[in-house]
Amino acid sequence: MEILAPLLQYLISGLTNGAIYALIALGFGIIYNATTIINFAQGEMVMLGALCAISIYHVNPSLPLAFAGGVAMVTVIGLVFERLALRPVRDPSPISLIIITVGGAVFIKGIAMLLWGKDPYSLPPFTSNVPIGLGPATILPQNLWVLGVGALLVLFLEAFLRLTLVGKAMRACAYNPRAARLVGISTGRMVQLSFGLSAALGAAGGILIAPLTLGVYDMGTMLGLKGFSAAILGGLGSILGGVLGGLLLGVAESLASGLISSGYRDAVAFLILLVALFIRPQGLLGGKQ
Amino acid sequence: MAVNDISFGVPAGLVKAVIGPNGAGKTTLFNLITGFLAPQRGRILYREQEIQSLPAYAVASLGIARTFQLVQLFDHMTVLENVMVGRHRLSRAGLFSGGLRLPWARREEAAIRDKALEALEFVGLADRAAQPAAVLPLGLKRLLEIARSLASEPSLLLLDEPASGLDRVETERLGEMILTLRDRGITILLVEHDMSLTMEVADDIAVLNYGRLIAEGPPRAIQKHPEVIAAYLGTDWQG
Amino acid sequence: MKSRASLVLVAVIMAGLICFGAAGAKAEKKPYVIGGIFSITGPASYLGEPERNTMEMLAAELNAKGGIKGNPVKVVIYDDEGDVTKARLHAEKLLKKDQALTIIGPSLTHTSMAVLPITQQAKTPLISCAAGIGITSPAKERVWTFKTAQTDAMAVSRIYQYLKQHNLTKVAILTVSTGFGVSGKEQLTKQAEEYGIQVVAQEVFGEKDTDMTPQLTKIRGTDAQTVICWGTGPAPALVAKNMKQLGVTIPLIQSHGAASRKFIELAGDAADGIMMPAGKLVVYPLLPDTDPQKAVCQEYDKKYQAQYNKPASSFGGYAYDAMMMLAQALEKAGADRAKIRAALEQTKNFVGVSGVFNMSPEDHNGLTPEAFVMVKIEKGDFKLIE
Amino acid sequence: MRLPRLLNRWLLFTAAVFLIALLMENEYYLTLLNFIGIHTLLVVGLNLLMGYAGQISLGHAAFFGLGAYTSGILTVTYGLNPWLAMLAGMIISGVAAFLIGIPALKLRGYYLAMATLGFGVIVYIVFTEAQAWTGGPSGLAGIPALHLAGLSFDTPWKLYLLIWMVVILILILSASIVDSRIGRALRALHDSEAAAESLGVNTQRLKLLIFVWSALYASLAGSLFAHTMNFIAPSSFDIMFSIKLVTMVVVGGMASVWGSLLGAGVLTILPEVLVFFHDFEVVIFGGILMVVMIFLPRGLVRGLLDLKEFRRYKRQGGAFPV
Repeated sequence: MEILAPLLQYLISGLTNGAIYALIALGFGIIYNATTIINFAQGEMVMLGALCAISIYHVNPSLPLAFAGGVAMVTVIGLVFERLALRPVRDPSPISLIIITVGGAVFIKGIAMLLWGKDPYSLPPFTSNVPIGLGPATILPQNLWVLGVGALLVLFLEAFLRLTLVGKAMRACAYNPRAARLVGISTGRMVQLSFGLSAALGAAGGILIAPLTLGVYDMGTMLGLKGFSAAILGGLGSILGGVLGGLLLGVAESLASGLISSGYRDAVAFLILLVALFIRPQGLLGGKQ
Repeated sequence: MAVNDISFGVPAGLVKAVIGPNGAGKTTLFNLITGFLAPQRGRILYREQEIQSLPAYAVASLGIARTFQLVQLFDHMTVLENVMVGRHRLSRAGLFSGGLRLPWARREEAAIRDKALEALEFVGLADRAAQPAAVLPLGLKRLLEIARSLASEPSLLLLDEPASGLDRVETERLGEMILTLRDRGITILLVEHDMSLTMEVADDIAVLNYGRLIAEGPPRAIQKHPEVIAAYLGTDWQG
Repeated sequence: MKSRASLVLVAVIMAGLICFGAAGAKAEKKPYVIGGIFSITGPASYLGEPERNTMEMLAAELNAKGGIKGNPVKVVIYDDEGDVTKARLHAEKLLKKDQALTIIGPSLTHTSMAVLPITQQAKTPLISCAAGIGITSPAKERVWTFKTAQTDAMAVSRIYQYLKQHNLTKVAILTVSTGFGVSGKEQLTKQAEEYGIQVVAQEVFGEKDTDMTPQLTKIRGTDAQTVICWGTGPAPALVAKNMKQLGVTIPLIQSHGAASRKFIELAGDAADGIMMPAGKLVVYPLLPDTDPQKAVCQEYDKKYQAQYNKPASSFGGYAYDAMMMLAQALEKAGADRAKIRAALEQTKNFVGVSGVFNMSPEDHNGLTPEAFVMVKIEKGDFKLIE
Repeated sequence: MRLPRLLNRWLLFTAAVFLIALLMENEYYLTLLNFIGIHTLLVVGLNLLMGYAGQISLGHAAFFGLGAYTSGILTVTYGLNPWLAMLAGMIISGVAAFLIGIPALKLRGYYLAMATLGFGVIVYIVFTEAQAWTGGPSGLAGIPALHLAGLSFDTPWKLYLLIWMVVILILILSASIVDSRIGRALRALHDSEAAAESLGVNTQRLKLLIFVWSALYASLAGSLFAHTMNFIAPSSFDIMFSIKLVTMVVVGGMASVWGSLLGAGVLTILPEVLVFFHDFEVVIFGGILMVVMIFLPRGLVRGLLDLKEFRRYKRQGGAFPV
């Protein structure tokens, strides 16, 4: 019994972080599906989401407005990024794209530092800040918001891809771009859409955790890397895989810092990634490479 | 999926052509033979040795060379260097011996250069040796690819649509080249859409359609084969 | 290979860059050159930025008053980004190129450690703004090195004094895995015995970590009576929030690294009840008028606010003290490094922002635990405990 | 005929290196050049991997760090001879690269980038957390200078001679490798892995070989760094440093040994020259990476040289490659 009590707490904390990783992983997956590009600047979208929302909140203290505004602003940034940094690329080999998006991430982070300064900012929780007892563990309402909105976003995304015409077109693009073009789908438009969508998802994740983690210009890098790890863990491009990968990674991390050593927490996360890459590079739910 | 239940042989020292409409599985067949794809079932024998499970480089080191339908040159290297890579399997200088320019490695390097120039001369590209491969017109790129394959001294050479993009004169020269190579004892497996070329150089023809072998035989017989005519009717028969 | 062309290109560009750099080297002879190396960008920018601002502000002020002994003061400040290579290069540049009489900084313990071998070798005083005790001790080996930041040992003994008074004997410590946290952890475990305190849990967190609930959950499972958190930046605020989330009700004591208004702002309502040792700058309005530091802190804060529109921070205070102390030494010694060093070493009863300094050949920091006051946060503001 | 010309070129370069040093009136510039030398070693190695083999490593700082820490720990804690420690560092780095490389190089593009990056993060954390060995974030002090037959390399001048001697040797070695059979195979697999395989190049093995090789360079650079600084701390070996190395390769030009020297030089000097824009430094780094890769995917110098060369041949009717 003594052992069980902290375990539940680790689980809660792991799932909350994992939900954010999952949202970021989905962002990676969406772009990868449409373009086979890995956008290393994905983590910066999370940071931008949090900071934009905080800025909006400072002007007009309304959380729904801050959320919507933050997501909208970052979506635009995602589209602009695609237009300026990726559309003109002359040699779309992985190595060029990695360097370009890594450069983009560094660049965006630098700009954010100039705009927002180096101080962290806080965003109030969406609803009350009183912890809820859950047996031996406690949970904050904001944790529930993260998990709930995260789940909703995943469902929305799945429905969008499966049920709407645009979503189907996107999947067609991913499956066979040439065939998609033949039936009149504009692949360029789909690529744009994928960047917008993944930026929006990242931003939403950033705003959701901002009340828990604060917003600061350099928060995106590590989140981006963890999100990518989650995406690979689950299988690049698989929605369910991304969610699973994110949650697994979050929980593993939390258990590692609780049960093994808190100092090696990030090391454990990346070790899991390495092992996964070596044993099953296509990911838990990924198809063949 | 693309290729199913094919069984045929390539007699040593002859030119065998594989023809068939687009999507018939010709390139897939090439990829299977050269180790770029692994067959799900069946065997590929080369000189009585099973090679279907070998990786591409191992197949190559047995003396099986190929060209590509979409030319795959080393764009950022010179024409000569492209061909010199062809000697890879026949030379052995490593990081240290090459980096330290040991005497034997230098001798080997000189030999590689001579052989490469020889191959370039054969295809008539010797005067372009110092140019970057990327600047060559498509026709010459195809020739360079052939020279590169030849530099590896293959006993079996697979040519994947070598004449596409060549003009009439170039195609004729290609035909002569293929025959010369055959006379030198190199077995050639050819995929080609240009029927006049195929008929001219092939000793034997296999016809694929929808991943199946529908006919096999000498050129004259194939031209009259009813199933072949049916398969090509209304399609891109370019003969 | 086109190596000849590239060789020429390489040579020309490198030579050009170096000449460009060299062009700046021809400085005027007159002014007193004071070097500064701070972590202005990078993870420790919250230290370096106020330090640079303070140094620039004081230099302008000194020059407005006609400089020191009629010589204008020229400050040359470089950013080390928290990186030892950069710090080393900048130190070399300040020593060899800018001919600095004294260097203030670096902001961090590890960058200070990387710099001090060459400042010692060049017989140039270095006034570090970092906390690590190893920077100025052993004093015999650190002849040319001083520092103005209070050492962790003082903060720790301040905390333990308080715990002892209140009969709290079991503590859990939670430290950040940076030099600051590691040195804090060292002191916390080392001094515990002396005060009859038992460390029942030792946990660490990363500088950029955003969730410390696993560590705190583990601590919750122990019989600790107090949690001591040693960190800087946003993480300590998150620790406070996480503790509230977990319903851990034992008192939380933060280090002086968290003693700023920003901490209260970030931690929000979770800040209530948290205690910490703080430099007096943070709470100077609460100090009795008899406290000599009150006026100094007030003056610094007012000036800083006026110029940068932000409250002054203890970190900037380290640079403030270093600069003021150095100005005093320069006044006495002139442009002679050995004399400056001697003057710095003889500094007595210097009332600074970070405490009252009494330097000596054995002590190149010159502060006592009295440099700290214990404060508690109540209703979003600091309150003195004693 | 070829050998004397080659020798000539290198003698010229060696002479230039020492002439430049003599012109430096100020020891600070020597220190700067020393760091440029160390960075050049790293960049040449990374360039063999990125520019020639077309594989990316976002964790090269880890091998640099392994070299530095092995040298540091073995000399400080165990009093080992620095040269032996340097060798030990290279062995450890090489083995680490081999173990990471076997599985990682089977992976392509993104996976390799992520695997090396993950490895880099783990190694960095170990440097920080294994305080008993590494001294943790506060660093490892008191690393002795290298010495040879009574001569101790402890001043910028002596270090300059040592470091640049090593740099020149490594540059010669690397340039020869690039021009040799292995170098050709590397460049070939970058342009077309399929074609290289079809000619008998075992691309998998070759990638692994060059990955380990470049890790050895990095380790060597790390050891020199440790003995130059006499002090090391984990912050020198973080991801950002790996990214800076990639930037150096990109600026210097992929597949260009000389470009590596330039890339390391420019990006080491640039922050010194632009010291008053330091807040913009990251933005500038990021911007350089993006703009160069978008418009000159083979890097700045190599890209410009290519442009010139291809313009020359364009009249003969070739297509313009990227």
